[in-house]
Amino acid sequence: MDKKVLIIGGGPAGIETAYSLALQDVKVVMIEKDANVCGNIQNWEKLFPDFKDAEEVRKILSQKLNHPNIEVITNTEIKNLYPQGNLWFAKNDDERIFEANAALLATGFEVFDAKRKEELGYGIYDNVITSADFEKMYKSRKILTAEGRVPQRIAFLNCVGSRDEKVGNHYCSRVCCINAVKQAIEFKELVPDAKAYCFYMDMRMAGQFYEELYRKSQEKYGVTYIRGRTSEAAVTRDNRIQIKAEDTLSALPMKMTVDLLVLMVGIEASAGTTLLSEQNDVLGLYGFAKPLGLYSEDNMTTKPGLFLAGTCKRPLTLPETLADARSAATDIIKYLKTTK
Amino acid sequence: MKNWGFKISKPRVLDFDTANLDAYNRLIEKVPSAHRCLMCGACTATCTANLHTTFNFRNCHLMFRRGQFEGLAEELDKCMLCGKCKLVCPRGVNTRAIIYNLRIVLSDLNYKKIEL
Amino acid sequence: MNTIKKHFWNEYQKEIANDNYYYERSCIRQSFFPGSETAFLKILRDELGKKIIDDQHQHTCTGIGYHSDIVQFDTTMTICARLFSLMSDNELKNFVPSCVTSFGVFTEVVETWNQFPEELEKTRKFLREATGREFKIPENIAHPSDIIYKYRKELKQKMKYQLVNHKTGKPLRVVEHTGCHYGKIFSHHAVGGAEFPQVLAGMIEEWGGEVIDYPERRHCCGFGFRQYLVMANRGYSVANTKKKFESMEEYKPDFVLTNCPGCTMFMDRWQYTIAEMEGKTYDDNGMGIPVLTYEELAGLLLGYNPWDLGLQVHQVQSESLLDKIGIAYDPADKFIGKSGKFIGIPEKPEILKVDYDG
Amino acid sequence: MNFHPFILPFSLGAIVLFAIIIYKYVSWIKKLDRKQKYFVNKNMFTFKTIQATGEVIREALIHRNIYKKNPVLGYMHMSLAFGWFLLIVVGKTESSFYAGTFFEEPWLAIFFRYFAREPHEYFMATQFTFIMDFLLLVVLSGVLLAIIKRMRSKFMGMKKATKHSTFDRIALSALWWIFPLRLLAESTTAAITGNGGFLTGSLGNLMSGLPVQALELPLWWAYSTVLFAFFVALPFSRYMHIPTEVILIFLRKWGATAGEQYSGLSDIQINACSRCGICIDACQLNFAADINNVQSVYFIRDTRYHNLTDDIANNCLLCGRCTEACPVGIETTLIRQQMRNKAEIPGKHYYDYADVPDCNSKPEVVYFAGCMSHLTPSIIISMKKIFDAAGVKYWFMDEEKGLCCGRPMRQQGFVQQSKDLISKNMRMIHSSGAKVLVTSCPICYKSFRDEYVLEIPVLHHTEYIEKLIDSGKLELKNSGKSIVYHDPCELGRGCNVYDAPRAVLKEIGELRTSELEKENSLCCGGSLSNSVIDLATQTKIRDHGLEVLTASKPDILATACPLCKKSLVHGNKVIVKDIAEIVAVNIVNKKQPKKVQTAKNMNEFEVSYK
Repeated sequence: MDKKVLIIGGGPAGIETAYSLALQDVKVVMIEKDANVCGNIQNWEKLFPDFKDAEEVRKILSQKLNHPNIEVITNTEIKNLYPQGNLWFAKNDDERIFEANAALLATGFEVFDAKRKEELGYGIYDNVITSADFEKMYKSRKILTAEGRVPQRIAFLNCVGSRDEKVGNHYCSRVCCINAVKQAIEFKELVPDAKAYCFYMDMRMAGQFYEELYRKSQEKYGVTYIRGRTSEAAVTRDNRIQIKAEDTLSALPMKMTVDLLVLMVGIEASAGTTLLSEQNDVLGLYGFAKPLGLYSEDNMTTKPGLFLAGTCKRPLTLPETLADARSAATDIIKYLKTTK
Repeated sequence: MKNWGFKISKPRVLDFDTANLDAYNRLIEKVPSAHRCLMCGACTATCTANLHTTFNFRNCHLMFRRGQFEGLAEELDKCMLCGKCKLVCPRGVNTRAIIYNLRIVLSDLNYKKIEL
Repeated sequence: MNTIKKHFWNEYQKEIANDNYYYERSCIRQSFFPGSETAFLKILRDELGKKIIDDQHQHTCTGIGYHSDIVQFDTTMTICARLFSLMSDNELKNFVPSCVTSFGVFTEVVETWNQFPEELEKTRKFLREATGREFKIPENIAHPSDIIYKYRKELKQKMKYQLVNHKTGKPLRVVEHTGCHYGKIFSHHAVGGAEFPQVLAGMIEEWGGEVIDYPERRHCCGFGFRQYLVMANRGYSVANTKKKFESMEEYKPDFVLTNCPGCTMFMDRWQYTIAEMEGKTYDDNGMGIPVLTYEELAGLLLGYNPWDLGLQVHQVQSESLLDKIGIAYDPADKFIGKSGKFIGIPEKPEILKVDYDG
Repeated sequence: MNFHPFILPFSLGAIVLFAIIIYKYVSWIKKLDRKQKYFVNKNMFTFKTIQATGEVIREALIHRNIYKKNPVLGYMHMSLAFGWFLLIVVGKTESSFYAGTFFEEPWLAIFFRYFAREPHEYFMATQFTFIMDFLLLVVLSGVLLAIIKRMRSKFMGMKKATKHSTFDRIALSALWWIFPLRLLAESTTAAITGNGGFLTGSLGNLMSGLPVQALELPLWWAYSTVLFAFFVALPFSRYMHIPTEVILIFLRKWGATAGEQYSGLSDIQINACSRCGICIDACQLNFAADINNVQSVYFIRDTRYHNLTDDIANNCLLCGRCTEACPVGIETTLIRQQMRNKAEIPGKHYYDYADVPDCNSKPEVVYFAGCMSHLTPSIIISMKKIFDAAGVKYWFMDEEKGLCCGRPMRQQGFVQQSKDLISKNMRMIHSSGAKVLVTSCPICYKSFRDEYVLEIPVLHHTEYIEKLIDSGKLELKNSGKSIVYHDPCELGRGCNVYDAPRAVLKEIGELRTSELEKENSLCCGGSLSNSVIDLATQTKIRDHGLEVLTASKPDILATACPLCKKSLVHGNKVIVKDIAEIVAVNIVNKKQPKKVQTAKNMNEFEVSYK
């Protein structure tokens, strides 16, 4: 097919769509703002719920980009995306213009900036980290406090930046609960004698094997789950973190001093997602892009030729993102075939 | 009155058929956001009064919602209305207004005698 | 009762011996409801023409002590064994314990021996060492209510009255309460099992009444052994009775029918306690709901004199019920004993209303 | 005797009016609380009374304050009030000259032209006629403006005009008719008798074609009747503010202020409200959240007519913008606090559970972070850094076991609870023996200043930091960042601290101004005092405020209140920092060893506060 598609964002969604399109003889230009492709999973070491090496997934995804129909342009951040006639144009800061028959937003998500929840002390206390920081630490298989000690007690706080009207995010980020279970297990494998606690509002274990992993974390690893939202963290004399929550099931306020506090940061729309959606009138709630419909039109937008894939629409897990990307490819091909 | 040496034990069951569940509607009229509470306990966790005594706002709210008023007014007296709880609520519930209005509704319900 | 329930309880049937019973009396019934056991013997012998031995050598089964954690099970088994040996002395095989607690204890003991033969041997040894006696395990253990249930149709033929309001012609509304130890320990030893005990319901329905199915029907009467016996727990005991009565109140039962000494006792007497403590009764007239044993009921319908059946020693007076059924009685005879002497009038309660002036 | 029955309605109305006013004056003064009475007695026979008289002339007659805020509105008020006042004074003088005695019939001045039918030869008759006509013209111009204002309030530069009650309508309609009727009545008489001036005489000439003989009496009757209607409606309408404002000005000059309980002064203040509606325009609930039935004017009206609802009493941010804007100077927020929640139990100790620690060390400074600051730990950490850098020995009073300052309870109307907390906190503060109390929370600060009886001065941390800079204990570097400062309500309007935070910010960055500053600054929306509005409304108020504050696109939005910080941060629009935080990262390390403060230094410190 003599058609070209512009894919903005070189994360899993972008790569998977690009490859699916390339297989159908569509020319693809994939533009990534960073130096490397693969997006957020670059920061992840292992994936839930099967502890697969993220590296493996990255390798598979990167290889897909070797397809001759795919052109990858990195270090280029698109600031302007607009249609003209039947064509789509994208511009970066240097006024470099890309042109194609259709465009796909695969601009993905950013993790919530935990500094906005000041009461939890991220960026203020040394021993408060985010789930993303944990993942980086885990690459070296060393989870240590700022002082270099092995934590004897660690707490994971769920719903940081998700389900929180105060920061304007009413939605559930879907991935943090199971991620906390995964990280708690990883930690317990490294430090079997330590205590791991997980504070939750609801444990949402809706994916396949999630419930099993949750159960395993309790049964095999002795992770303790406490139903209560932590609302305050303070530092102690020895630089540990004292957190306050209510153990709602015993209806008692509680406090706990931990060596390391991990904030399970939620998913937020990336700046690029919000910017480009707004330019094209497809901005939905919370800065995410808005698909045409929830069912068969989930990859389309009100703009003909503009498609969406992955977490630029809403929080999704990695398998969901990849499936969504392939479904976007189908819609794009259908569009390319019916338009001149 | 005879001294029986014992009293009929109060049932500990939450009886939704006989409990006064309507009083909660009066609170909702004043503070519609109370509906949104998901009982996460963040309010109780941050409570200033909890530095000195056990005061569980979430549980007070829940007990009121369930029509269990006994001892509630005395419990609510522990609150200093400082409003920290309102700031940490993830559901944007006006916790402070709940306490303030609970005091009024409870005193209307005669669970608290006003001595003057 | 709907068909599903009916189908369900029919799975729970038990074998009830036809004749030649050994009667084991209850410890407490003879003082609390003295007419009941006599009436039972009379019904069996006179109305049904059965043989039943009322042995003067018998004794407790230890039930109250056992369920209050005072008597050990080994002791209980040995004492029950002695009762069985008494039965054997009379060359009988069908054991009939008057009390539901005893029924539970005997069933449990026999079941234990079936499951653990070494326990049986141990018990034989204990009994032998203590008394030099030997015993046989009864072939059939049936509660007297089982026997009345079995012959409910035959008795109906002889009855003068029916469980019908003789003025309106409508069936009387009856709460039945089977003792917990009748069916809840071994449901296959109960007619209708634990969930749908049919033993009393069957009598009521056969004799013209209507059984009330209310939410707390299966709830304990409140006795609970140590719950009542230890005063610190007594509030809990009465609270359970209160719960039951609160639940049945709106059905406006005409009376309560029971088969267990404790249940009869507590459902009757706690009504007085609740009335005196809280000023509350569960009928419309402030007199309480009469509580009858199945023997008393059978006797009444057969036309026995209510005062011979001992209804005057109940806390809740039953004249209103007698009037409903249309049973003739002489109020003047109420407190005249069997010997013809005046037996005295009980003290009048402050709140619960009664027919007499004490 | 100059008499005609048409003077009767006027005379009756005047008698009723004066009787009611005197009755009200007496009952209000009786109801003043002890403190207010003390000030009245103390200052009644001082120079302050003369000052107050001057103010009465400036405010009640000339309406200088309204004039300053809105010249057209000011002129309208002045022409009506001062014009009418002069009409009475000059008219009385004229009628006295005419009658030849000061004790002529009291109504003569009012209906003078009717009775003085022939062009009499009294002292300066022509001049008087001219002046009276001129004054009438001035008043009529005011009436015209008032009518235009009612029809089109935007014309007067006001976005919202107050909605009126029945008495208001009667009084208002009467007021509109008084002077046109007087003009017509005098003109008809002038047409008949020729006693008119340049206005009435000219109009009389124009009317010569009409049956003036038949019109004359009905017009005088109508004039008298509308006067009656106005006088009788006045005490029950918003025009009661005219006689009440006078007494309020005197009381205020004598030093009386609204206390914690509703008193005679509160009565006077709510009666002094003219319902001009300026407070509606000042209210953020109105212009940022479109709630326009709860503002002070409605609150005061409902309080006055005893139909105040909880929803109105509680639906207020207590930001104080309306108090600042009120031309009459009514203490709107304080009265609102007085009217909130009456269900309290005097004499009960609510917080007996509180096990407050005494101070064991001997600090120079007591630091009270405040409840909210515990949710902004960065402020606390910054303050600790600042204390350490300045070498100040401090005691962090509410680090472990703090109590609320008591102000939130007070704002909600629970005075007794508030007092209980105050006494406990005071004990703690005094146990330290420190020389100064520093707090990070403006709400606490306001409480410490106004409701506590402290033996030591209290400073907000911005003021304290300024002192540290001035005394050379703290050296800061300029970060070069552009900063806009948001005035917290309680610190700015509440405590008049506007300059210290700005002085500090000038040291560490480029301070930019925003459209609404200082007295006019906006509430961040995070106010605790409003227990009615929900988060969505607060968000609207916050977002509107952020819009104004970040118009100049500063690097940092600075504030000095944990609550404001929390509220503004959640807007996620700009970097929001407390001043303490910005200061803490810009401290120049002097590398001097921490030295213990000498007594001499402390004394200097003390002097500079007092």
